Amino acid sequence: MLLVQQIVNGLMLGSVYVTVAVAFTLTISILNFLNFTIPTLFMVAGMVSWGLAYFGLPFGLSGPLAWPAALACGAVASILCSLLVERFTFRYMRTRHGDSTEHAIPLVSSLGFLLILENLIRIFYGSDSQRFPGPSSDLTTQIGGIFVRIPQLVSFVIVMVLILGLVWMMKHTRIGRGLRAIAENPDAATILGVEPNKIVPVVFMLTGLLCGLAGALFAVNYGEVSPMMGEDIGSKAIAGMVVGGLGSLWGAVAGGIIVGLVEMLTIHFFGADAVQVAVWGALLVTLLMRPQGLFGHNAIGKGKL
Amino acid sequence: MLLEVKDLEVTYGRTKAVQGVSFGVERGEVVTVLGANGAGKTSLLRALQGARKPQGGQIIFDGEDMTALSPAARVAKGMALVPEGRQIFVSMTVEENLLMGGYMRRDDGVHGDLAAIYERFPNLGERRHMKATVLSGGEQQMLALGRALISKPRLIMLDEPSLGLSPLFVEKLFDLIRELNSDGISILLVEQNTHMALEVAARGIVLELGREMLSGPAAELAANPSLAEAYLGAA
Amino acid sequence: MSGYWIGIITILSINMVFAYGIYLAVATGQLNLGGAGFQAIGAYAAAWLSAEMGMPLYVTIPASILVTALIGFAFAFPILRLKGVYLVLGTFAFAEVVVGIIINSDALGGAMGLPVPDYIDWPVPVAGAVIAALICFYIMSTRLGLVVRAVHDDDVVSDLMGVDVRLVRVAMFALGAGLAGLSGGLYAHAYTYVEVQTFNASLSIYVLLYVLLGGAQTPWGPMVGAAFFTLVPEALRSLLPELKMAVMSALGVEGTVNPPDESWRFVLLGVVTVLMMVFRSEGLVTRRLVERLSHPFRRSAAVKEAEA
Amino acid sequence: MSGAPLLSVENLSISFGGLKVIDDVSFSLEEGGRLALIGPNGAGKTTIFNLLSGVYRQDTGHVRLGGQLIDTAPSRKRIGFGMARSFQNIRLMPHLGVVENVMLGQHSRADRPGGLLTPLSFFGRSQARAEAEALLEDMGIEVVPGQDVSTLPYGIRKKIELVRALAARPNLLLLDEPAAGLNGAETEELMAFLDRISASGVTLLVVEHDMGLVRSLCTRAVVLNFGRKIYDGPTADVQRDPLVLEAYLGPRHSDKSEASDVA
Amino acid sequence: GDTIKIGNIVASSGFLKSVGESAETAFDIAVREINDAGGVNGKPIELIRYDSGSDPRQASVGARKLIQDDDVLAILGPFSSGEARVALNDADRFKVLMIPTAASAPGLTDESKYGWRLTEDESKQFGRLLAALTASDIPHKTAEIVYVSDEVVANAAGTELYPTLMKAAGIEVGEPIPVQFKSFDMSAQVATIMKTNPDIVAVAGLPQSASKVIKELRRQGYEGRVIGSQIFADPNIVELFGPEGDGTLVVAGFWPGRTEAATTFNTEFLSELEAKGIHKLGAHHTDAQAYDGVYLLKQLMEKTGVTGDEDKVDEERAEMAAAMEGISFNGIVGDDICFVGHDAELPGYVIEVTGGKWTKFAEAPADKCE
Ligand SMILES: Nc1ncnc2c1ncn2[C@@H]1O[C@H](COP(=O)(O)OP(=O)(O)OP(=O)(O)O)[C@@H](O)[C@H]1O
Ligand SMILES: Nc1ncnc2c1ncn2[C@@H]1O[C@H](COP(=O)(O)OP(=O)(O)OP(=O)(O)O)[C@@H](O)[C@H]1O
Ligand SMILES: [Mg+2]
Ligand SMILES: [Mg+2]
Repeated sequence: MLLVQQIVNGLMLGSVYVTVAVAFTLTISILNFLNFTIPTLFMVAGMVSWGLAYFGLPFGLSGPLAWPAALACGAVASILCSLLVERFTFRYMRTRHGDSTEHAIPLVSSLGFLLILENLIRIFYGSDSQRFPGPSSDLTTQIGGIFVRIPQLVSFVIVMVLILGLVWMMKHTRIGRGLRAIAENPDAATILGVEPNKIVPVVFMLTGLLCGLAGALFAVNYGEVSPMMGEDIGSKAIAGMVVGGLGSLWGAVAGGIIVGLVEMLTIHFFGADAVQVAVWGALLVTLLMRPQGLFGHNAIGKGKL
Repeated sequence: MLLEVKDLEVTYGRTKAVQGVSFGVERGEVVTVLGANGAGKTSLLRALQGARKPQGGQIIFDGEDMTALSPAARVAKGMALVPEGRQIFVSMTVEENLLMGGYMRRDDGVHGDLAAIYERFPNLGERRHMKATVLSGGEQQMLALGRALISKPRLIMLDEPSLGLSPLFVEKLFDLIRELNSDGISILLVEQNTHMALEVAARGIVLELGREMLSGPAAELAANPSLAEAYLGAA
Repeated sequence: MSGYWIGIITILSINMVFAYGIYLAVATGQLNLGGAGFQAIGAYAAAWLSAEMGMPLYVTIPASILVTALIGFAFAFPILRLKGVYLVLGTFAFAEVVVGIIINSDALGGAMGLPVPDYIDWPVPVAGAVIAALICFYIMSTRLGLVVRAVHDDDVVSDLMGVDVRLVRVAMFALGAGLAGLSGGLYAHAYTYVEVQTFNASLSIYVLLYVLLGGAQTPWGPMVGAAFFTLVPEALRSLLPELKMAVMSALGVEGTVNPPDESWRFVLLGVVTVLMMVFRSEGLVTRRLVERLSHPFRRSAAVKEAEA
Repeated sequence: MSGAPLLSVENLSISFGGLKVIDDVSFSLEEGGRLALIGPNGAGKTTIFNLLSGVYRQDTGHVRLGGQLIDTAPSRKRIGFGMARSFQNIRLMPHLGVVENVMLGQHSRADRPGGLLTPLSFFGRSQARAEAEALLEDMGIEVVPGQDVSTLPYGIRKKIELVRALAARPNLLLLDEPAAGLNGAETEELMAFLDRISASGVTLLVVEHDMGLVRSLCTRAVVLNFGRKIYDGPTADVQRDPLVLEAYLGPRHSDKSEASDVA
Repeated sequence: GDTIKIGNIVASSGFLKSVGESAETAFDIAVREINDAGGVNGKPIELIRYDSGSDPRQASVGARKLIQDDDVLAILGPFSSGEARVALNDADRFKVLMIPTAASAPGLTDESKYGWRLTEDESKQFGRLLAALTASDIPHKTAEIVYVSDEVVANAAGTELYPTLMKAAGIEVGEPIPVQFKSFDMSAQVATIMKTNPDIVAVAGLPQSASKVIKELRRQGYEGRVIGSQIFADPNIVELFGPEGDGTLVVAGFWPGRTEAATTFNTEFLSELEAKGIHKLGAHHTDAQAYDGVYLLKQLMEKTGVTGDEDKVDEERAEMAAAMEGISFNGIVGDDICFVGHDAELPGYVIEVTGGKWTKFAEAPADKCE
């Protein structure tokens, strides 16, 4: 019984990672861009929501609607920040020679943004954890003696719908193809009429939206936000993304859940101290056995000789 | 006049690749641009398509000043470029590459046009669902051509289109150029295969170190002895 | 000398050695995001030998290099099969596993950390930085350096040119790991205390940033990058209040101004970093820049000739 | 000729995903010879080069160089046997300078100027650099210090690739479309250059679509179609072969064949 | 000089920013009070501040700067144990008195000659809590321990102090259960606890970790008490834990109602923070200890008669450090405070969080030194 509960706990935790892992996968699979600001966007969404709910909302909103409205504002903040990141990072990235370290260039600026956003949040909201005033404890239900969190179920469904939409978009719309073209060869894409400045922000908006969604669900689920909330979730989501394989959104879903399960089962059998070694060790083993993750395909190459 | 270029200048840092070149392409005319390695032909075409911002001069297409417009606007107006070195998307399939050519098209005729391309280049048709990276050099060149054709251009700019094509396909290429031309499509052709280029073109321009050195009717240029010595070789 | 500058120079030197360690891997086109793991190994090797075995400095410091280089070598073989982002995250995972193991091992003090008996003052880290820089400059000026850069650009063609790509990558990775280990050894003795929390993921990220921001094309890059990230926040310590005064008076606010929040230093560091990358996405120091600075006359003459 | 050929290709085959790209191809090339490998687009010429240099591993068949079996040697070792190549899609190292790209070609040589750990540029110009610069000058390439190779005109880059292969001092040079991107006059210069190379004892195996170059440079041609050899013989007769005409050259060449033979 | 210079290493940026900043305010209040009352030995005190950014290496730089460049007589700070571990070595090397702010790692000053702490031992404080617990009618037969394993103080408390003391108090305890500092989901650990459903859950961790454990406990239907030592005894937990935190017992080293001075400090401290836009429900004991640290130095300076003159720095530093031996000190945290080893003996206040309030449940006087 306890083991069943732990597996359910793992699935629940995994579904938190999934949203962020999908956000990571989105930018890396479409744009070949490892966007390290994602955990920060997630944190911004959470902290801004808290700040608004705590210090007062705009438009004089209050009462029972206050916290959902605050969460919506948090998501908007995350989207805006994500667009700002696009404006100053991806736009200046040029995969000119397609060399092996070029995808790391925007990494630098995305870390610049991490510094900016993290410290701005500290300046305005401090560095402490904060209670999020949502109806947290009411949102748990018991199914056959097993505790299940409703927000996580809801979030999982939302993310699934979102992913279905994304997969369809990438396959069947010209935006999807245009984005892939930009990632591979911006120069040639431009010649064909693709306008990076118009369609790349779409990806960043989606990333911001996913992070906002994840941040909101985190706040409601755990009743707490903090300027550090992105750190653990960020690295675990990356682990999930890699286990799943970089090219595939479904891979990210599977990977996120696998990481959640590994984490919970490790805690159950060996204690929390072993989690770090177990999760990252599992990742290493996966990579060594399947260098492109479980469902991934290989990264963009230079073409044949 | 479909395309009119006035005093175009393209520089890279201190290198002046194109210096004050002016010419025009009439509707349904084939114009060829000749010149040695580094003469600035590629730079010229890239500036015309908007891939590189010119430092001076004017580009007028169909009576409209395009100098400040984006490449997308130019594609939408009917300009297409087959870039030097093919520049296909190796991570996409052949068909996806062709569809990229139709990126700016809003009509649903694209799939019909695909079939026409596959008919013309059977090598592509056979490999339509393969990743473009496995194509041979010549096949990639065909793909780049097909990609430009899919956009239904009114002016098509070809940067060394015969590069890597076998003699049979070079023939087919020039047939295609004639065919397009008879359909009223204007063509700006950069070619190292000077003989054939001058055969198909009505007029030609010769660039040297970014400047226009000679220009005139193709037949006249073909007969020009100094040109023959510099570009045609003895063959 | 000023105690403050001694302190800063110590930090800078250690960061520089660390950055060179990562640089050697990056120069072959392998992003190493496991820096913290290698530094931790070096630091703990030195700390443990010094604290538990009573080894003197001239044993612990070389040992920190050797142990880390060996582990780097053993790790490089399987991991360098990975490509691109998979490799980046593989090395990242390595660092997490290292930290996870250290925190669970009682012999290394676990979460408590290890105090280190022997203290070294600034000359040792500075010497370390100079040596690391010399090694890297020398390597990059030899045929090996040429090969390293070739492997970075195109491993398939390098292989066809007769370059043993795998060997070059493994060797540079291991040598780089050794330098990262050295930075750890220096850290352990300069701060006489190691705790595993220091070697966290953001450390790995930062040191990679030193290299990427400075530029991975030349050995000047890591030096400039490390200096940038170490010195800019320091410069802002005194500049920030002045900036705030200027902003306030520009806004027409009179009278005394509270000292600004120190976090603004890091906000500004972030802003400067982003702007740097906007203007120089290949890193602050590129090969062309170095060439232009070292042959100002030859180049301009050649350009004139070419233009004529 | 002293018996055994320099290069011999025996019953080589390879297929990708069920598609037979090279199908039982055999040919040989004697020391100092000049062989053209021609055929329509997608016939498998570049694939043969890739098999020779070890980028691909053949399904069946053997490759001998100077009598020695090389088809199981790793790709890295093959240039050391004296076989260097250029690439159809130019593959220069974008972050290396022009001279450095050429110096990379020296890497495989046992007698290369400068060992692995002797500095190439610490104290002025090294021997290795001087040698590379001389080679470039020979080819007529002017080097502007600090110029990015990727911004050079197509034709120049193609020539640098050739020089890089030469820097390995090969006895067998595999050239994949060396004249692509060169105009008539430039092609002639290239021919003269290759003539000299050949005269100095280097064996040439050339893939090229410029029939002018093929005819005047090479004495023999092997023609591939759909991965199979359809012709192996003197270049002079290639245009009379009906199979070749149909698959590769097209009707125009057959018309003009008599006239252009004079050239 | 015209002033007597004291160094102050603080964490005003980085992840300790919020806690570091409130300590800063406490230091400032004390210095202002002293200077308003005429300073020390006729001169005002000047606090020279250095931001460590929560980084141990910078704490060391700060120590060197303050000692070598600014000629301070003694140093208050750095803030955390990690920073103090490194900076204390510098203090010892340069023979300058250093009083870290909130570094409560066990044994931190054992090796140190010049480091002193105005901090009470965790095990002593937890023992006081257990005494109050066993004296009360709260059920406490069985207990489980949850501790943050990658945090120094919490790890020591959870693996050694808590089990030993609880067993000594006759409480049946299970194997301590680790959680990680950064994790946010405690459901697996709590599910294990719920299997035995103990009377008491003892938590060793900073407020943010304790909060997650408590919320998860309540979510899974736990109804017993949660207890903890000083580690998360922050008045703000009332808000952070929310209704789920009701009934939590902790020990604090400071009670604002203890004396009039304590109350005054608490009020002034809160209003000053409010002015800076920082919301706090009460002074943390480390804030009070920071405030007392300044007065402790004042007492030392008066006793040794230091002048703060540049050319006498070395002697005066030595005199001040020497004067710490056998000192007895009155402050807002307690009276007649003395030191065993280099750590102070302080009183403890067992706090219960009830009805959204921070209320005193029991108190214990400071132990006597020898
Ligand atoms: N991105 C660039 N940066 C700097 N210089 C450049 C760049 N692109 C081209 N150039 C320079 O501009 C000049 C013209 O080059 P361009 O490629 O236009 O010549 P081309 O006529 O197309 O030659 P080819 O026939 O060999 O393709 C050359 O000197 C070249 O080095
Ligand atoms: N890795 C591969 N996977 C699948 N098919 C391949 C692969 N490599 C080559 N091919 C196919 O094999 C055929 C021969 O290719 P190759 O590049 O050898 O042609 P080629 O004779 O060099 O032609 P060209 O003259 O156009 O360069 C092509 O049709 C190509 O699509
Ligand atoms: Mg060109
Ligand atoms: Mg080919």
